[in-house]
Amino acid sequence: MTMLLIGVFLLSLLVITAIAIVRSEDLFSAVMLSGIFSLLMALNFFLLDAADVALTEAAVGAGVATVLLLAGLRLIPPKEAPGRPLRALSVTVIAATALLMIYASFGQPTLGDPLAPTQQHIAPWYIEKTPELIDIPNIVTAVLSSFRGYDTLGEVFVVLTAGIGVMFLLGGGRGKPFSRLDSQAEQGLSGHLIPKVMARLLIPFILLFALFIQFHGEYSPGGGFQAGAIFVAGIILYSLVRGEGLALSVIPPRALLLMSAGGALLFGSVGVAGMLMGGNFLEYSVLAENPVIGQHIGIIVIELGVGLTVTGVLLSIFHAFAARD
Amino acid sequence: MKLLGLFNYWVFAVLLMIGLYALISKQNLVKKIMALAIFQSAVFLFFITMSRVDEGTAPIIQAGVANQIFSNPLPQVLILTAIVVGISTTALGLAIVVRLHEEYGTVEDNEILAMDRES
Amino acid sequence: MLLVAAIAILVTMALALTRALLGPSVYDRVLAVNMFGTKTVLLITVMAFMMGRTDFLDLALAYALINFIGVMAVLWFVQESSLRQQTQNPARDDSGNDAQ
Amino acid sequence: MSEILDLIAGLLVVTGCVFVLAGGIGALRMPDFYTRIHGASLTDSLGPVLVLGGLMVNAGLTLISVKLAAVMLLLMVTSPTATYALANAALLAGLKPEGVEHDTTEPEKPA
Repeated sequence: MTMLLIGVFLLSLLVITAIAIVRSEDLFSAVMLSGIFSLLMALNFFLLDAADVALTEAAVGAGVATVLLLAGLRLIPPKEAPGRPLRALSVTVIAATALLMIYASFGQPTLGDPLAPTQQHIAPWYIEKTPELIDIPNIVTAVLSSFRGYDTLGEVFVVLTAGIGVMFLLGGGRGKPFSRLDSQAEQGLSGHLIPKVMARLLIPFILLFALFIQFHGEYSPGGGFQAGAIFVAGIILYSLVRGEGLALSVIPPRALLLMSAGGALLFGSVGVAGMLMGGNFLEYSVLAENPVIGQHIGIIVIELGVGLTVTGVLLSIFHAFAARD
Repeated sequence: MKLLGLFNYWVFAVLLMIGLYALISKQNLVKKIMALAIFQSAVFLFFITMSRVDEGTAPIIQAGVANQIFSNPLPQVLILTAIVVGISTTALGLAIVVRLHEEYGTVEDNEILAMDRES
Repeated sequence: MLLVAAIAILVTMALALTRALLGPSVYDRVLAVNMFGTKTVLLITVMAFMMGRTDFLDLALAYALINFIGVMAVLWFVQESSLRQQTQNPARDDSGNDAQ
Repeated sequence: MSEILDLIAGLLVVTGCVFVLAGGIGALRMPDFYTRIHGASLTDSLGPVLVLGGLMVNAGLTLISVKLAAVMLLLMVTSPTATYALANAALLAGLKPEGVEHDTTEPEKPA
């Protein structure tokens, strides 16, 4: 009951924030408000027992999303032009649809109903079989990387494709965009002593935490997606305080491309390896004598692939935006 | 009591429509991208709402605790990947907007359309 | 005890959100986001205790680690834009922005 | 013994909550941006330390306490840094503190 009321409160704040994002004319303010929106969203996920999702939203929303939006915003006018007045027609349609959906919600099972149709099919099977077939505590990781490996493979390739698209549009990789590296403006926040020292202190811990999330993802909330986002946050912090140039000399663009493509390839090749050893595509059980050990090997390797791709793609995207002038 | 249990769905509907409204009525392309993000978050909320089970806990088996009820892992898996895909596609949209600004000098869709019609 | 803490943190969140909505300057909003982040860390900790799943403190740790990157990005953004305004004003004609 | 510990934990958490709330009110009610930072910094430093300290007393000597201590240390390190960055950004963008040289015009950006 208490949790339900806390949830109602947080959701109300969420709606208020969404309205404020839409209404604010200053894009910078809108970005800041969407930071609050993402924090509230993560809290709601946590409250709804989705720890893994909350961790992902935390990793992506708190660090990467704000930085990417600001890096993009740097290149365009900061204010929205005075808009056209509210169109009566669109407002009516929107309001009518909202009312219709709220009306339809009365036919939905209430929050947490254990008899809801969603809880009857397949999910009990996953929960029951995970200890037996895969034997890792985190059922979400088990479903993500083994039971629904195809799906995750597809998502990884979507991330890779989006990264390639950004690099085509803004010119990642080599050449023109990185020619700016030795200019004066490329010192980042080196002039600020306190951020510089604190970042130097914190970055090792951020990277260590990312590795923990990556390799402990079978036992606690975590996995390749979250770890990649946290790793990227650490490197972005480095390039903010020490300048793009240094960050790029630590992980050069070529290495980023290699990571993006290599991670996805690693994922795919685990599937092919399963086929070569006599199983189906992405069937990990055949990778070792003992099927459970095979599952463990497969999950660790593909999570590594996911982590590499997410790190490579998000970091390339950041560099592509930041190097643009 | 039953009504409070439906509150999540109402918030989903309202957020979805806020996103859709901004997508239709805002001319600024960055605003449109943010509206898409709100729309997307509403869908995430809907899925995660469906995954919750009363008396349940997050689907991570604790050692030494028997007979736990777990919330549904499947929607969580779908949304977990969707969040990372979401940020990548948002970045892609932003990249398109940045290129449009370089070509047209504006990020308002009506001005871009007007320039296109003139030429 | 935990409930009192949760309510206090929720009220503070509402106050921070009010500040974010009122503005008036952009930096007030950044301040509100920063406050909101710290409150999120606290609320996650308190809720983890309330739910009895203290193994989820990793989440609070994640937020505590990467929350302030957003504010760093704001400082970087402001510094970059003021640098751009200083150095690039004459070279802006080719962008077609100020050509009238 | 455990009652005394509970009492100490409760006391710490509630005191922390008072600080958190006071800071929140300060951030809302203070007259201008630079004074609001002062209010917000209270919620970011003393409040969390007390609340997390209380929870640590509650949890005893376990891994949980270590994690809480890590969160506490990180908050103590990061939030002053964030406040520094924020104040610096505002000053750089030309936001003037109230009452220093009060002018009602828009804050001028360096041209």
